[in-house]
Amino acid sequence: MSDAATIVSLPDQSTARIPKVNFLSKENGLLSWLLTGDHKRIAILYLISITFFFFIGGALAGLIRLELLTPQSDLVATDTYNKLFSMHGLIMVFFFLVPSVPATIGNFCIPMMVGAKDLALPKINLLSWYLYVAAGIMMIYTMSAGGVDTGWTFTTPLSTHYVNTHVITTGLAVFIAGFSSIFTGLNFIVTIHKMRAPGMTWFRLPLFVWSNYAASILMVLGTPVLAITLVLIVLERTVGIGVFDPAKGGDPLLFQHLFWFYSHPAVYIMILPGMGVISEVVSTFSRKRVFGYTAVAFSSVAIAVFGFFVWAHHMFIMGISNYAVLIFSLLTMLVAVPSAIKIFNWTFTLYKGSITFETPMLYAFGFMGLFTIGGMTGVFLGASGTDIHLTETYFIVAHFHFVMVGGMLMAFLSGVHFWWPKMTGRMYPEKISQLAAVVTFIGFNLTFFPQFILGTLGMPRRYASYPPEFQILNVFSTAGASVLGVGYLLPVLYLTWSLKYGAIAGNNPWQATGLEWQVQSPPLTENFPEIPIVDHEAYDYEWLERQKENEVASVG
Amino acid sequence: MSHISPVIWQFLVKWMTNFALFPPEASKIAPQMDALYFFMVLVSLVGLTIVILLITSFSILYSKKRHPVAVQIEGSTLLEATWTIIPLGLFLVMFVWGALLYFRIYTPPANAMNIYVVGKQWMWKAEHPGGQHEINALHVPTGRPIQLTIISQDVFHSFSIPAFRVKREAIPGRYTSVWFEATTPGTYHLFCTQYCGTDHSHMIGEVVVLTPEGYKKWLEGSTSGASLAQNGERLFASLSCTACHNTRPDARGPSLANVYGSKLTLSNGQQVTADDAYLREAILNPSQHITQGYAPIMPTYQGQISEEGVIDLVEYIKNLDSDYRVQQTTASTTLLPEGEGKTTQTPATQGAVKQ
Amino acid sequence: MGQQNDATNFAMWLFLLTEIMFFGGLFTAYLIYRNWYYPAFVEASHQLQIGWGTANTAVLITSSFTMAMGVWSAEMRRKGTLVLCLVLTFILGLVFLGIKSIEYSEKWEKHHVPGFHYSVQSFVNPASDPEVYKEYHDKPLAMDMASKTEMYFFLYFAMTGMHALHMIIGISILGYMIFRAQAGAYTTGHVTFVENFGLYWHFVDIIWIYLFPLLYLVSRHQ
Amino acid sequence: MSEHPTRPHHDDEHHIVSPFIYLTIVAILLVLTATTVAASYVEMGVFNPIIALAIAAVKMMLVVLFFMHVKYSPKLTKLTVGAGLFTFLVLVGMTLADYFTRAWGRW
Repeated sequence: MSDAATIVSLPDQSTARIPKVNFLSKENGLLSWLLTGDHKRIAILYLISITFFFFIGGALAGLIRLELLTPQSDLVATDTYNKLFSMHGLIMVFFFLVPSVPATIGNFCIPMMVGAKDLALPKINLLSWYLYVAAGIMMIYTMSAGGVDTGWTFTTPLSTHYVNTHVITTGLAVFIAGFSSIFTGLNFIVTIHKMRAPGMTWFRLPLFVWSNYAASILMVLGTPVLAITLVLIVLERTVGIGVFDPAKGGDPLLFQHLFWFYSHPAVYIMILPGMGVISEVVSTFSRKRVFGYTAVAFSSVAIAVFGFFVWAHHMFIMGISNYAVLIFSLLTMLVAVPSAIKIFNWTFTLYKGSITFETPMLYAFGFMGLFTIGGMTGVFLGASGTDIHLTETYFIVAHFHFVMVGGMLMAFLSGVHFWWPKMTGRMYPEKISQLAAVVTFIGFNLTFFPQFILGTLGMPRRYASYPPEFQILNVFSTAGASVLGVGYLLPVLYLTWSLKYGAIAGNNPWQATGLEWQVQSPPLTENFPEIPIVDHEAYDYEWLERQKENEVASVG
Repeated sequence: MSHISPVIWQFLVKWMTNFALFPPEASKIAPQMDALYFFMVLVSLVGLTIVILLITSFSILYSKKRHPVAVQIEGSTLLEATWTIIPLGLFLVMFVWGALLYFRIYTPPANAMNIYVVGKQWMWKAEHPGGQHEINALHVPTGRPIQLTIISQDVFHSFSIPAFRVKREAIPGRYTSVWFEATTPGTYHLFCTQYCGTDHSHMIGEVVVLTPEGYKKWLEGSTSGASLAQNGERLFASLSCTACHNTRPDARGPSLANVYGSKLTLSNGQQVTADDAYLREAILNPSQHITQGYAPIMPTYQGQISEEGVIDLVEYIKNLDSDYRVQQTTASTTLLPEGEGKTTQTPATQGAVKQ
Repeated sequence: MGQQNDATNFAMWLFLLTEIMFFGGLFTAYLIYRNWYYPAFVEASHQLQIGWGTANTAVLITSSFTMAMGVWSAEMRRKGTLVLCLVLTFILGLVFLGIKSIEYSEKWEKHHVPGFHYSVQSFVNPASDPEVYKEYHDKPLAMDMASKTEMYFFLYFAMTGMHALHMIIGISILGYMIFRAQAGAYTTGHVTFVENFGLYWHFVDIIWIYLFPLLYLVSRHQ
Repeated sequence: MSEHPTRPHHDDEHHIVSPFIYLTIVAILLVLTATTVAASYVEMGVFNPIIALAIAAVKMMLVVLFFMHVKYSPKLTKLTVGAGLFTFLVLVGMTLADYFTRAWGRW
């Protein structure tokens, strides 16, 4: 990839300066960060905290893979292994994936994208971060006090009556983290409804805003159901309330219903913002409006709405009624369609574009390939017949890692690389970051593809030891995990390096069209010197060209 | 293992000899499941290939070098419709196909032989009708539909036999069932696939598929002396069930002869079929299962009988095909016929008997 | 300013949506078990005194009215009326909690608090509970059904407890508001806070409007 | 405020509900409370819970429309309330659908 085939337009480095006044330099000192109402600073706080939890979760994953190198449980005892995967799941789901894109990139970009000076409720935004931190501290306390081994699904009656680990503190930690995500979602919805700049109509919004809007609806309506479920679990453990206890006439399947009513939409909370990132990135680097803007926008909303109707597909083999199986299986098939629509629309955005292959784009390509596999294997599990054989095996592990890691994490990294120049005002080294993207992709496939075969062969999930004939594929998987680990460490290193030594990025290094790219990098605390008046559609590259010409003309 | 090369060599040999993409097909349903599975794999591969081909060719054709100025295209309703309708159609095919398979797997045929499975932390206990007990193992004959009636004593477990492509959750307090017909003799894996606590990964066992002769031999070799129904009979007597469930005209409870499989009318007007799950519930939560015309006087046996005991009772009641047997119950020692091919379709005359 | 008011008002509504879903889980559980264990629910509900329940409903509805009047006075910039309305709402809220605590302590005395020495005596042998018995003449429940009354009380305490918790939070905020209102904070055109609190208060009222028939009026004619 | 009753470009404009309406509503609510208590003493079979819930729904609508001003609020607020009720019904309805159809057994 020679320089000719790239659109990065950095200012002349000898004269370029980071703007003196920006949101980072406005005030100094720890307190100015801890008491800030600025959505950009809160986004940075979130970015640091979720990266911290990502690496804790990642370290746990590393231990899991090491343990599975051999068929016996020899590295750790089985109960330690159970804690490892439980904590891995809890941390990755509630402390990384759910807040990942919305709370960092969404927090940073959404107000700028809609042309506002901040989110509608800055204090609530800060509160949301504090709730997250409080929940995180409880989680760390739980870990250091001995951990929890219920699995992230808290299956009753195991979690209520049969384990004696720290279920209560974990439950409360997740409860609090849930409210953190409710407040983020609530803030986004209000901002998108009420804070759009003049001229910014709904169909001029970037698709990133649409998908975050859809995810926010799920957060606001889904998370409280998880909250009450966790409250009931905590009450069952403390005062012996028996709503889920079969010995007292309760029904443990009711727990499954309530838990999955949140936790299935939760996967859309996790993936939808990622899809938004991909829309932005694919459009920018093919210099073309997203193919079928309205279709992509409405497919996000469709996923959010249908997302509420499919939860019981997690319970097909648990003895729910046949009729429910039919309905939920059918609706699951329907919810798969909008995802397919999105994939094809992104692909056709490339058609007749002018494509370059910067790091965010490479991650986006990775997303499109891996998410296609992840989505299709979801259909295997949504069809009630094949679900019987494949559920609760490594097939399902591979499936959701393809969607969550191959999809969401790729999108998150794509987004971080895409908006990094805007957040910090500096570029990272291009070649090494491209290498990191490729390493991640290879490592990912090596880690998780063998797990599809393992699952089809019948290897159950959450096993500390397994029959020896599964070893070879597990060895591949563990080998892949180490490659993947390198792929994730690299960005931390060069992104940190770039904070001081990176090239000055200028306002709009990618020549992107979003409003956030039309202001200085890093932006002012109030984002825009004056509220912009929007007179063009989203992804209008011709408008951008005209803007540049005007600038040249006025400067000349 | 100080040398690395023999390890790798061993691995390669192992891999080459054991490599498989799917488990052995050892039941009648397995090839049907695999047909759908491979159809889905095919569709996925085609879809993935299309996406990858499109991305690659567009990336080459429209890279900035070759195609410096992008052509702005709004979209295309025709294309949108294409990639909405084609996936939708394929998904609907998979839905219908999958649902058919689902109902086949979870609808046991009437002539299936019933084996009870009780899951507990962390072992599987299987009980054959003849009273043979096994732990973490299941012996079954080929060529005969076998229904598993599964329950858990404590937490959720899941009974999974990958080679048969069947799996069913074991739930505390409720019977679930699944059936299969084994086709190929051999030894296969039996897993608990629902996470159930510390030794979840040790809750595994073997499914041994035998020829019908081999199974007969195995049954004879591992008999514990009394069939489930006989154990149930003993329990029935010792819990004084006969005090009410007898055939005397002034009996306080309905006669249980031929009750299994019949349609009952309950005191609240509800119509139910007396299946295994119903019988279990009626023993443990009797007041919700009072046959019409009887007073709700039966005490609950919740906490007094183990799950195995309930199974014995259920099996006993299932095999009660005449009032005569009930009258003999207290003194009976004779073996009941093995539960095969029983016909209990005749509706019982319960309820109407007593006014 | 208008935009900001509008935004916080919308945010309040969204927050109430999460509250609806929060109670949604409990209502789902209630409906399922009521269907499964109807006889137990009927007899257990006879343990609740309909007088207290009705009185509490009236108290809460009236407090909703005084709250609505409070919002009105804030809008009309009548400080005196606003403080009066808020104080009335505050008192009515306390009356509600007072009645609730009388009811709770009754349950405690009769060993009807699940998880704490729960006793099924009143349901296995209704005559042992003469006060309730003379009114409803409940038939004795079989042991297995009688034990399910505990499920009713689980839900009763979970639902009314969660509701009472919301009341306590509301009353604390009301206390703060009374002071601020006396200082004249809400009668200068800044009515958003009062208005949003009003929404919260009415929402808590609505929850009770459903809890009352579901818990107290399962069946009073049997 | 009250000087400009409606201004179309600003849908946030407060419609101040008169105390008389509040008084009427609270009276209706109290009457409905009495009605629902009385209705529970009458044997109506399956209609008992239906009537109780219907009365509760009416009371809720009155509170939402008048006390919470939804009747005078912009479309967005109405939509929000609708979305909440809808999702609530999805949760309750679809969960109960499973429970009720379980009793129908196999086909």
